[in-house]
Amino acid sequence: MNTPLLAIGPAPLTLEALTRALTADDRGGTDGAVVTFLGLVRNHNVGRRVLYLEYEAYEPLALRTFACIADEARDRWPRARLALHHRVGRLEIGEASVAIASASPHRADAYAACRYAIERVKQIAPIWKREYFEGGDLWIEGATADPEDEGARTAAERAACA
Amino acid sequence: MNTPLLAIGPAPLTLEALTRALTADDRGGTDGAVVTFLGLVRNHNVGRRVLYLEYEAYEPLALRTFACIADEARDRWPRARLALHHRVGRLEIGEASVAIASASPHRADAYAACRYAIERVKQIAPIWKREYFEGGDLWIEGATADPEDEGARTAAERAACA
Amino acid sequence: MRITVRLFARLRDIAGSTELTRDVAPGATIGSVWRQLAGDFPELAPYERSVSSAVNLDYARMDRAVADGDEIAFLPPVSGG
Amino acid sequence: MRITVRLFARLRDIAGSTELTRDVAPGATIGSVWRQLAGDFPELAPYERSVSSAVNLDYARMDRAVADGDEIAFLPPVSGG
Repeated sequence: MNTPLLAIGPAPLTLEALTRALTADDRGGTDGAVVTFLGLVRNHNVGRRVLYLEYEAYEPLALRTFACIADEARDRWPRARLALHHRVGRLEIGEASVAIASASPHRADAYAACRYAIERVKQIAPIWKREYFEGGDLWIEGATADPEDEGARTAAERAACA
Repeated sequence: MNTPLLAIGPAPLTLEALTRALTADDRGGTDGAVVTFLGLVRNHNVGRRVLYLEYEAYEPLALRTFACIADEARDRWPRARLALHHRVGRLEIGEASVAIASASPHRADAYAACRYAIERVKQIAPIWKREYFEGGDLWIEGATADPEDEGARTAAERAACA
Repeated sequence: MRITVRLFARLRDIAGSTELTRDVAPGATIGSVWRQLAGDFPELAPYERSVSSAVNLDYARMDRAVADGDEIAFLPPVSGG
Repeated sequence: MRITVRLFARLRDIAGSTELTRDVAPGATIGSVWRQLAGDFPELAPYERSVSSAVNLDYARMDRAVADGDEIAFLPPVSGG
């Protein structure tokens, strides 16, 4: 089965599929480091007992946004490669909502690109979560999505320790 | 099968086993982030064409050193938990020599603890690689192992962006 | 000109539908489409300063002119990851 | 007193064995064991400044006294990961 590097959809996420997609690219054996990130659904959020989440996305724009994030990361860390999968639909506590993998000859770039990617997903990917908690539900609203906001991009680079 | 959090031995490493060992601990659903690191055997090293590596370890001291690294990380990032597996024996190009996973309620701690751990492994774990390259072989010798060297420990924290 | 408007998350809940069709005058911008929409659904008004927009799968600014057949999306602050 | 000395990686290659048994006098330290060993295997001498040592599975300094039955390990600079 051929796993795409960038994906969004309802299927459960696995690190194995993601890293396989990424390292299949590296027939030459130049990668020395693979860093992955999994975002999991937590059972608490700002004092609320969370029951489950529902993720919704503008899927075709989300995919384009992932490609834009991968391009940004390649500009900044040219030898690092990224894979990025996001899930939509109902997710239970402990399930993964997002999986990111980054491979590079050296670990510093792999860590940085992987961290940068999750920061950018949270800033600009057209994805929303609705939290169902004990006593109600609400849409979580974080950042105003603006890919051209240099301040946000720089903050993502800072988080990546770059 | 019960996977230990800390291990060293000849068996191939898989992220899935490592993260399962780690997240099995989290019955409460408090983890929001899992970060993993895989170190892979590269086909080149400082201009030499590498054929394969042989890893050797003082295994019981290596396991104690992993426990010490996990303690250090817990002191610094109390909510992050670590799993750390290192392989020994002959490793081919592209195979994983070390696998680390860190889980935490928030991603900053998970990234930092995971990065800190690999820096510390390279500084103080009693493990050696012998490189077999085109034209010969040699033992790679890096850092003098000294767990009490505060300068090295601080450098590892800096690399972890802490 | 006829355009399609797509709404997501809470904006969709407020408007009660994921997709609307709107007739707009020549010279219309994303901003004028938004204000027309906020006139129809006053609960949208508080999103004036935080909403993002996209045209035909590209993020776009509010002063961008719209063309016949465009798909305009209004996106509340995002919370992926 | 009788101790066991364990050697790894290139140190083992130089000495030609992973484990040696040594009789040492009372008052011996890890450092004196090392110097005795470097006398037997002169190629070890360049490691004087870079070698680490452990006693009974704990890292230890060169001035640490050794006791009967100790397992002393000499570790060249490490390269795990």
